[in-house]
Amino acid sequence: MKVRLKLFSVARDLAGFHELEVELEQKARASSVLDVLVQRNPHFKDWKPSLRIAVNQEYVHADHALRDGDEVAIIPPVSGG
Amino acid sequence: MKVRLKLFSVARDLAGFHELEVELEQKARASSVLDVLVQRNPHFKDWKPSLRIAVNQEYVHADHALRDGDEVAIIPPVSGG
Amino acid sequence: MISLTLHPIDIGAAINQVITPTSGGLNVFIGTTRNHSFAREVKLLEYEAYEPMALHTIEQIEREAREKWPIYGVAIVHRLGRVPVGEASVVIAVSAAHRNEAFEACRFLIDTLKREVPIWKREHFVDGTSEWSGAKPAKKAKLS
Amino acid sequence: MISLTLHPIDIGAAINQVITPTSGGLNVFIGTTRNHSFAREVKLLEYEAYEPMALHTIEQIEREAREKWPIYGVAIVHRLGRVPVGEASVVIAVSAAHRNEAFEACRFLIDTLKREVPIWKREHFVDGTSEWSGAKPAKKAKLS
Repeated sequence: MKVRLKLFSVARDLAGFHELEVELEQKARASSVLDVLVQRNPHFKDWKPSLRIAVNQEYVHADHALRDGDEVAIIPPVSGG
Repeated sequence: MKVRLKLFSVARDLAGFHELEVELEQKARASSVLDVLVQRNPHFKDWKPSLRIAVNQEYVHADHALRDGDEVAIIPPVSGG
Repeated sequence: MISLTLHPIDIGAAINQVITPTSGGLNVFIGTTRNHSFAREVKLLEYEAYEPMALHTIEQIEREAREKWPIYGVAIVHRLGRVPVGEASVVIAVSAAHRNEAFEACRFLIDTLKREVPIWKREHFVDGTSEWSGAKPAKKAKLS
Repeated sequence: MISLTLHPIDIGAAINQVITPTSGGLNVFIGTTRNHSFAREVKLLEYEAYEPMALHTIEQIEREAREKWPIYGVAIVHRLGRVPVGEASVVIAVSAAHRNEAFEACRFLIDTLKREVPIWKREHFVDGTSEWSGAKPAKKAKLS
């Protein structure tokens, strides 16, 4: 399946891109996109514990099952306000 | 001695005046002005427990010693804000 | 900035007064006239003050707040006279480096103002009657 | 009223939006850019958001606040892009019948916004450098 990956703030800087269409295996979980990012840049491994994942604009747990066409966002620690 | 008495809000309505120069005995206490008011209008007796007294614009206790020329204000329960 | 005014309060001006380059958070309390009081319809509120003592007491509570919290700017403006429904009777604005101090100091200031500052509110009801807010004698007085 | 804007926030408009004839108290929190961060001199802050999710998350926390407290009007405006020292990055205004609810709901809204809403702040320092606020990896990453 394909998901649309969106990165923000420090995650975008680390990855070097803001948006990317990613091909994942069937039965992929939210955490699968983090594995993809770690493969592309090993530094993501150190950030993993502080990154949250949102699917279709809702926070999800790492084991949330992804579906084809989902919008998956990597949310580094927020600092609005 | 003479003090300048000021009344506000419900105390003024009850007394029928806003300001009055009052002649008091030597060694008068802040509570003495309440006695004067009760003499003029017995209804003041029921209000006594909820009235505070300020001398020269500072809250004082009932036994505060007055001095000639003091400005003595009767402060009913406040309701600003 | 502490003031009593017979005119509508310029809320924006009070807020701008307290923003400093060192402040990161600002808390503002605004008291407005509402259209009811204990199920009775209110037309307007009318405030009177023992003015010099009110100013002096507000200065004291501002000083007290500054002793308790590291706050920067403080603006306290109270309106006197008639205040129609929907208009502000009091504005308190406090700035601090962080929001916690701004919130706590602002809350302290309005709570203390309402308890200590010699200002009184007369409620004018839609039915044409009016009375001093909360004015009840300790024992029930037979007011003529 | 919930909005994200690239322009200076009209604080007065946000406040006026939440005053209703039934409200007696209004609490407002305003976050402003301050000129230092951990002893470093700040020139400006730059905010970016995951905009649709930010709006959606702000709506959720407003709903949550309304479930917890009987509040009337709520305005939440967050500025994006560059915010110079002394200007507002966020304004939250809440009205209620009584001040306690207004204070508590406003505090809840800013605390929850800061924890949950996908908005990020980049600090631009006077020395010309810049960094994402509070961005540190769990283990120290060797960022090239």
